[in-house]
Amino acid sequence: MSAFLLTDQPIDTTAFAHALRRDEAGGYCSFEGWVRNHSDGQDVLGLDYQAYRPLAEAEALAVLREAETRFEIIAASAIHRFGSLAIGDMAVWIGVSAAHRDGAFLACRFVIDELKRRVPIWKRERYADGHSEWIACHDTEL
Amino acid sequence: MSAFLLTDQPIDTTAFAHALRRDEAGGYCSFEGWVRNHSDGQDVLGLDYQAYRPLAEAEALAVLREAETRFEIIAASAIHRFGSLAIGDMAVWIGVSAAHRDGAFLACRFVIDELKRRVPIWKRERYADGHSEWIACHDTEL
Amino acid sequence: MASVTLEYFALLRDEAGCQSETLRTEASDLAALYDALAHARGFTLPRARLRVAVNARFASWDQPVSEGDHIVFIPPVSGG
Amino acid sequence: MASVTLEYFALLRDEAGCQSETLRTEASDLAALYDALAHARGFTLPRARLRVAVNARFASWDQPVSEGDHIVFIPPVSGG
Repeated sequence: MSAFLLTDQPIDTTAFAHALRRDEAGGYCSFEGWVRNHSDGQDVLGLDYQAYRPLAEAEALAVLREAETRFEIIAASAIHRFGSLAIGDMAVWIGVSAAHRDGAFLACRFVIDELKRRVPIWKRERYADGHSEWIACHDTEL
Repeated sequence: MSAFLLTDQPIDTTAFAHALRRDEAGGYCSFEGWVRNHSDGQDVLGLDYQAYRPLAEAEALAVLREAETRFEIIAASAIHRFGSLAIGDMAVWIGVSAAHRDGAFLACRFVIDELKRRVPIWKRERYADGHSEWIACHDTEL
Repeated sequence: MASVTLEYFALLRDEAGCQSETLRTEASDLAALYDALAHARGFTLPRARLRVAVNARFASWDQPVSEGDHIVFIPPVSGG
Repeated sequence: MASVTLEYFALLRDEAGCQSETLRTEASDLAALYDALAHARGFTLPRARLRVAVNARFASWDQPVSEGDHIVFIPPVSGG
């Protein structure tokens, strides 16, 4: 049972992480993407995210369901924020529960990689020198 | 700056996770080991952990420092619980922050693998049929 | 002639100068529609770097343009 | 003759029937000490599956036993 949330509010993982708990789960792997203060040698002040909501939600859920099919996991969920974020803000969260840790790690990595590759969400970096730029996936690495 | 805590209290990751935050960190990977209700086809009621504290603390810190040397990360920390645990309880937590997600995932996986391999902590499984057994690392997989 | 709604994101939104627009087009397929709009609006992204979605589903560039379509050209994504 | 303290964990604690004990030994090294104790206490783990620590540091089996040593035989670990 996967769940995905796209929100313009600060990410609160409590409810989503709690929903991944099962008595048969022995391992839980999570990933958080934070806004960092540098990118490719430039000082960054913050990020702006835009999302094409209906397709982003559908595609993110497809990624989570693929993870549940490909790996030995119990459940995988994700939250992505949009709007204007400051340094240190959480931009994305992924959580995966599994009987064993192998599946949890592999699926968590798969979900963040596929989210970044396929889900229609865009990031603009605001730089200290005043200019800003939309980032293309192949130009960046989180 | 790595930190390790060995505790007989329920694991609270708040302070340790907070200490991994840095403005230059763009990714955070964490792993939690939970007590699950089954092992090798047997119903499990709970786990008892013993630890040889001074050596466990030294060896866990050595593992964390190795992770910081081997991988491109900012910091790695861990907490391990001992004593008597029930189904769903968190037995171990690992958190790693990094500029990029590659380092965070690799280091987090390295730390849990090495903890399980090297750190003098032992787990006894209590089974539904009334018997219990100390687990040897090569007999089990979390 | 079909009446369609375009919604723009990221660089395309900046270059279009609007979030969305409704227009009538004679373009035979989505590729032709993008090429015409790229010329008219000055979009700098080559079509080869984009994907396209119609009514919230990914579509292929040779799909015909239909009356009432909601069309989004998808620049290279960069979530996470 | 050296006086040493043994501390036991996991299966060895169960088999020893105590958490720790202080005893005098004539064993020349840690290997000989374990072998003597395994015989006396009925430890079932073969030495090849154990490690040994002296004064909270891993040691080698051929290390001599010294007066006042705090010795822990380390069964296969299973944390996590």
